[in-house]
Amino acid sequence: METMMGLINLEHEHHVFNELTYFRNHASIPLAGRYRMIDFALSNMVNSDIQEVAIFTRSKYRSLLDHLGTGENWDLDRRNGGLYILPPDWNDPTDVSKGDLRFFHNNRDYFNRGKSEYVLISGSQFIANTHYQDAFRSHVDRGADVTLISTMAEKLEDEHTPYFRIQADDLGWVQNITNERNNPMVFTGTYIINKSLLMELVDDCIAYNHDYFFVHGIKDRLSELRVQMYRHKGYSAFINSIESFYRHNMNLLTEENYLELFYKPTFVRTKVSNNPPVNYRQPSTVKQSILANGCYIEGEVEGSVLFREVMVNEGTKIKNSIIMQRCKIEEDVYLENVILDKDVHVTKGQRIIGSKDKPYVVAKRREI
Amino acid sequence: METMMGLINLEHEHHVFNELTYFRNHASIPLAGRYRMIDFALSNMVNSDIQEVAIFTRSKYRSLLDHLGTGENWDLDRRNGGLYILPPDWNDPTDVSKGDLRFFHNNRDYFNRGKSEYVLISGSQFIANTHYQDAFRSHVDRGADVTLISTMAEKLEDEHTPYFRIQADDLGWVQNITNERNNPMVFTGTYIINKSLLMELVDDCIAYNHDYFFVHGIKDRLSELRVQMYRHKGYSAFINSIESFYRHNMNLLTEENYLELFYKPTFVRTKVSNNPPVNYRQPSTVKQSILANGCYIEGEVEGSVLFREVMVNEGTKIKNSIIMQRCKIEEDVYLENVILDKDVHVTKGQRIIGSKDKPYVVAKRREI
Amino acid sequence: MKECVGMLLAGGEGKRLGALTHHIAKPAVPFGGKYRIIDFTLSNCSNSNIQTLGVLTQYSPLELNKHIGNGKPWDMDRRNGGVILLSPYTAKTGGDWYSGTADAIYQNIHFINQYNPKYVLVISGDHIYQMDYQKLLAQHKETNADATISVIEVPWEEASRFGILNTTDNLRIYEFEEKPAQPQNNLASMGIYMFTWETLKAYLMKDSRQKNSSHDFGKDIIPKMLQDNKRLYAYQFQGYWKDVGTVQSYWEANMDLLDEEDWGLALNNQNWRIYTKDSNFPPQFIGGNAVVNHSMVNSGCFVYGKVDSSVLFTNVRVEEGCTIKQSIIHPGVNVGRNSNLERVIVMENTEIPEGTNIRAGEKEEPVVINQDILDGMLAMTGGGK
Amino acid sequence: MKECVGMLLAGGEGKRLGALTHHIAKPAVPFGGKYRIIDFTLSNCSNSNIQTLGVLTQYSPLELNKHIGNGKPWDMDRRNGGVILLSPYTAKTGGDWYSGTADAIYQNIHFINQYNPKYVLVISGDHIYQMDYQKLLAQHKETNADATISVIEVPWEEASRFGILNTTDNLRIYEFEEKPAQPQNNLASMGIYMFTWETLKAYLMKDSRQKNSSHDFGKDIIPKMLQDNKRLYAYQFQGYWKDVGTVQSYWEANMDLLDEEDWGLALNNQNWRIYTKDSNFPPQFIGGNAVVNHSMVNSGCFVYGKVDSSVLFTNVRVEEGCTIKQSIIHPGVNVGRNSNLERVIVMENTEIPEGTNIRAGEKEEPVVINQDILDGMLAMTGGGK
Repeated sequence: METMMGLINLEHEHHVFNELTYFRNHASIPLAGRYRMIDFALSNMVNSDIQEVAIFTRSKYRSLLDHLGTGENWDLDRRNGGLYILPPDWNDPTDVSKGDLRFFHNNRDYFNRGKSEYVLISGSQFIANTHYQDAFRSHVDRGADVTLISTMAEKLEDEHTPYFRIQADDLGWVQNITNERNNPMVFTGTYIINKSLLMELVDDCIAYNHDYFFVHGIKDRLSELRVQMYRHKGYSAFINSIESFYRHNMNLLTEENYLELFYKPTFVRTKVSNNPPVNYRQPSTVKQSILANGCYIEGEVEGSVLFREVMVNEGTKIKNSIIMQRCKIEEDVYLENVILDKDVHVTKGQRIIGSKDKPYVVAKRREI
Repeated sequence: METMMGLINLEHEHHVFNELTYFRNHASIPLAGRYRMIDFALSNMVNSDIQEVAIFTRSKYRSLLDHLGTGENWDLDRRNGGLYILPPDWNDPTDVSKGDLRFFHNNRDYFNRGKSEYVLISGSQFIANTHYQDAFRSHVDRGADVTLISTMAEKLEDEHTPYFRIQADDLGWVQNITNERNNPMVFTGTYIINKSLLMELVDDCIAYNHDYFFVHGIKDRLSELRVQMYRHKGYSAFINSIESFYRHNMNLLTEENYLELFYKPTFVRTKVSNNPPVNYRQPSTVKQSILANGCYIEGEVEGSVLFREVMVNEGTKIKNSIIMQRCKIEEDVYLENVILDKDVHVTKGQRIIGSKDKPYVVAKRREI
Repeated sequence: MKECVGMLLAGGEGKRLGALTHHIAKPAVPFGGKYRIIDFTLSNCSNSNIQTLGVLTQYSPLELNKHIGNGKPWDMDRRNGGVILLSPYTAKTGGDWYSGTADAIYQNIHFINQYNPKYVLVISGDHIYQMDYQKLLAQHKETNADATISVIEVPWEEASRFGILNTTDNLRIYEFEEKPAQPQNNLASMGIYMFTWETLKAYLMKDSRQKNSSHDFGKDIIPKMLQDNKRLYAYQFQGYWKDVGTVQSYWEANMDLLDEEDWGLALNNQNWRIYTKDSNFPPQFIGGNAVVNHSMVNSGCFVYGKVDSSVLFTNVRVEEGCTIKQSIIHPGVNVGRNSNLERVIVMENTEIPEGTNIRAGEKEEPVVINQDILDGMLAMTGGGK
Repeated sequence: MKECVGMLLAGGEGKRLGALTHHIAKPAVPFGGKYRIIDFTLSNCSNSNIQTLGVLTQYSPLELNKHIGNGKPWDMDRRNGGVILLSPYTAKTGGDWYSGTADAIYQNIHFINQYNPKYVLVISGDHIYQMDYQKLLAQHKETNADATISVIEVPWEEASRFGILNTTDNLRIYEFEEKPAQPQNNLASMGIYMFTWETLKAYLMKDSRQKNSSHDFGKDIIPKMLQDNKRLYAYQFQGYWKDVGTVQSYWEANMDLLDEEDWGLALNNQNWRIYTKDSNFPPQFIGGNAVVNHSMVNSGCFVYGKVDSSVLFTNVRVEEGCTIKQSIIHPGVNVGRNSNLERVIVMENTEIPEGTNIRAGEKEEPVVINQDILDGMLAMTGGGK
């Protein structure tokens, strides 16, 4: 039986999250009430029957470790296989590799030990609920060296700018990988590659002193490789800035999008909490919002995303905002177009209004 | 119910392991056929009913991560509590702490989150099979601020040199902590401290720009603190050099010592393997040795420690040596006073004899 | 060795809960928007650091076994001990159900013995309360008791509905009266027993040989111990405790949660979490015209209508124009447009068609419906539309 | 949905194993120095990526349930599926044992249905072999079969002791003969069946209504399928396979391990590990005068005597002056000084006093002893000393 092993490579992902990444890397940013960015890549791998996943992460990975724990929530707490978080801890004095190639070089064991002959590699910024079984079958059937997962952007936004675009022929063979801004066929950063080829290309990149595996190992050698494209269909998003983060959270306040992202084909897995159901107190009014368990609502909430254990006191109104875990909003507060990171405490009577295009962001644990 | 939380602090431990620590830190050094140094500190904590353990580790911790996995072998794969491996991943721009205080400072969450009011702190070099319940009871009953675990060295060896010595009065109150070489009352590096005091002393050390918690926070402030001594009785060893490593492995070839270290009061926990029983082939002769599962023995073995999956071919003799996991010794080899690290391959006909005081060491994965 | 082993009697059939327990045991009945009744006792054990717990099931154990599984949600999947499911053993001659609460423990003596405990805690899985069993154990040790029974003060006028313990001033029990007509005391037994194992074992073995015994703790073991002048003490519990044995009390206990602070029961107490098997549903989605007041709503819900003083479990859908009042809606229920429910308990996965009206009067017992009952009602009234 | 669900029949009583199965089910009997018999089948499932496995126990299930636990050692503790223990359900009217292999599956139809599988693998827990069930499944799909039965070539002279499958050249089965006097073929059924679930379900339901059926796969289901001209195929297995049904064959299979390469069974195959619950004993200790030849010795042993062509399980102690030959020593046995054992199977925790001599002749069946048997023998002969 042919199988894949997984790799989530957080190196080389472009992002500008400011306040949200002071103390965590972008893969750990909370999303949609109870998830973290990485949950999507990880769940999609597990849903593709992948039983071992490695994560290359350079820094600020403490909250990632905390979130992923033993891997049990993704059924990756295995005796054989499972979850390998691989921060930089390198002690080979002969090592000359650079960029993400240092990760590949110093983690050869992971690839060699795994029984799978194929590797699914992804980043953390492509947000979708899917599996890659069909792409994998196509990869094997067509005898490709590499299969790139793409998606067709309905409307090109700023958030698409950093990603490569793909030109493929009618049979799906990739002709060109470019930065052409107007090509809506966007590379999701997810691809399938034969393991032996991967190891070979890694050696090659290191020998030529390269520092970015995908660019130098695959893009620059496109003519020598059999590269297929496989198109992802269905709801998806790229989140790589505060603006795209805010917009996509707001997009989920439509039931159609919400169902697409969270109910098809299966649930996105995340760390479970033990919070009680949302507690709506006498005078509360909540409209067009998503609320995670453990919230305690006395005031008004509209067009907003509330994470676990948010407390909204009487007389307070929250509009078009994202309020993360354990924020406490006291009485008679008005918040509009605001993002509060975890554990923010908003004192009585505050009034904060951000702009729709540039929401007002408050970093973790602040009191305002 | 009063409980302790655990901390294994690998910073500031003196050690000279040369070849054995090229690719791993000293806590991961294999010992006694199937264990690692850290198993003893960790098992002793679990046997003391400690349900959460943090490990401060600066570098070369990859094999430690691998060994500890989800913590399940120590029953530390918990939803609440469990095992926290805390490598340096520090992102506080205002941080001015140094030495092991950086670990304490950056991991305040671990201490604050835990429900226990007491912390058991240890290193990894004191090797014993014990529990600290009695010491804990004494700590609480006597109202001590700190209780230091000591052991009386029967014969002072080189390995005792780096450790502090303790002078206590008849009631166990510590009068002095010194470096006096001839005092056989050796501090094991293990101590119990009240959590709130710990956090206070940490702040103090940082304020005064100190870099070694035990020395500056406890030793230098002995006169201000109520410090008790509790004496560990029974078999124990300090392992902090190739020489002490070799000698203590050899000491275990006496059934009395072996039973003391591994059968009392309970088993030392370690990562389980799935190796079959040792396979003794027709002409094998094994005497006065310890062998772990998965070994395949055709030749002679005497006075040696064989780790898992060692293969000893026909015509070969191994004497007074330590052979680590998956070493393959071909035909007609003679080894005496040798330490082979993991995955060493000794080719046919080799003859290697080290000195009893300075065994010949071969680093991981070499072929000789 | 374990100091204290817990034995949780989860065999309750719960006949007085009617349709709610037709297919599942009482401890498995959903409760509080997210939980099952037994989660309260299991979480008490976990929070009290009772690390070894035998759960005795018999009536419809499948759902319960699946729910408890290896005990992971309660952090009780231990290498040694943890939670262990004990079904009645099917012997060669065909199996038999436990004939009483004491018999259930008696038949599992070998299970308890293997941990060689000093104390055994016997509890049942069908009460709602939050209690630290370590405090009970501490008193048990302090008084050097043979058995300690947890009690709660009940209003004098209700005392005759309970098993009442008559005690001396220092709480030593001298008499146990089951539903006394003229109660001398208002300390009711909560069905929570701490025993010294050596003593209990002897009494269980003796009792098992008594042909005319009903093998019940309250009716046989405790009276016999009192008769022998053993050291029995009452432990006074302060807090919320409710036996959800009838539809009315089940409904009330759920409603009590909506004002939990008033009752001393706290689902959001970080230091005494109630754990359950997590369904992993996404956060709840509240639509643009929804009005949710004085209610608990769990993850996976989509609410477009009006919800007032109600408890909505996982994955409930309330369409536009609906009014749900003082009702309890179990997981997976869809409530079609313009329906009105008042004082209704809707069982799992029921599909309520558009325009359905069901209500129980203020003085009546709340109505329990499931798909079969609903279909029957609709057939009689000519359907929901 | 799961593509293939496994059902492991672990109810075997193993009567012909004598004392070895007095207190435990056959699949739980220790085997190979470290394992229990069922570990081979469980490991096959784990290695074959059969992620959902129902284990049907009945006879003395306690030891087996404890051994399997939540399935962690086999990496089968999954959130959805994994290994699930299925004991006969004790109904209100009193439970009953499964009346045959097919009945056991029939009574668990609801269990299988909840995974909605396309295929069901039926295996039993009392054979020693290493097999990739995915290959069996691949052939089953390729031939579009209703059932595929795994077979092994046996020597012609032994064929009449087995269930023999007569097939056409392309391995389609046209006849099944139980222990034929005049075998037409030497392909013996290994008791390993891959079924298309839809088909099997229909046959199980039909069979359950047959009053005169013995509800057995070999005797009822397979013959009926053949009679209906269903697509039944044989899958030819190459490798070691042994039914350890008698003391002699149990002993032989253990001895076979000592020359495992010759038999195609490989305990040290990194790609096909046999997993078991780990005892966590320290490494074995071999004393200064010990001689260990041609043997397997497990962790926790202390050996001071002579061990030849034997299998020593965990925590066995062999004192000075002993000779253990062609014997199998189960966990926790102490062999006192100057004892001699030859062709002996010593059961768990037996204390053998100094100077004990026990041997079975080369042509005799190996002797099985446990503490009771030994005490009896010693009483007769006047003790070991």
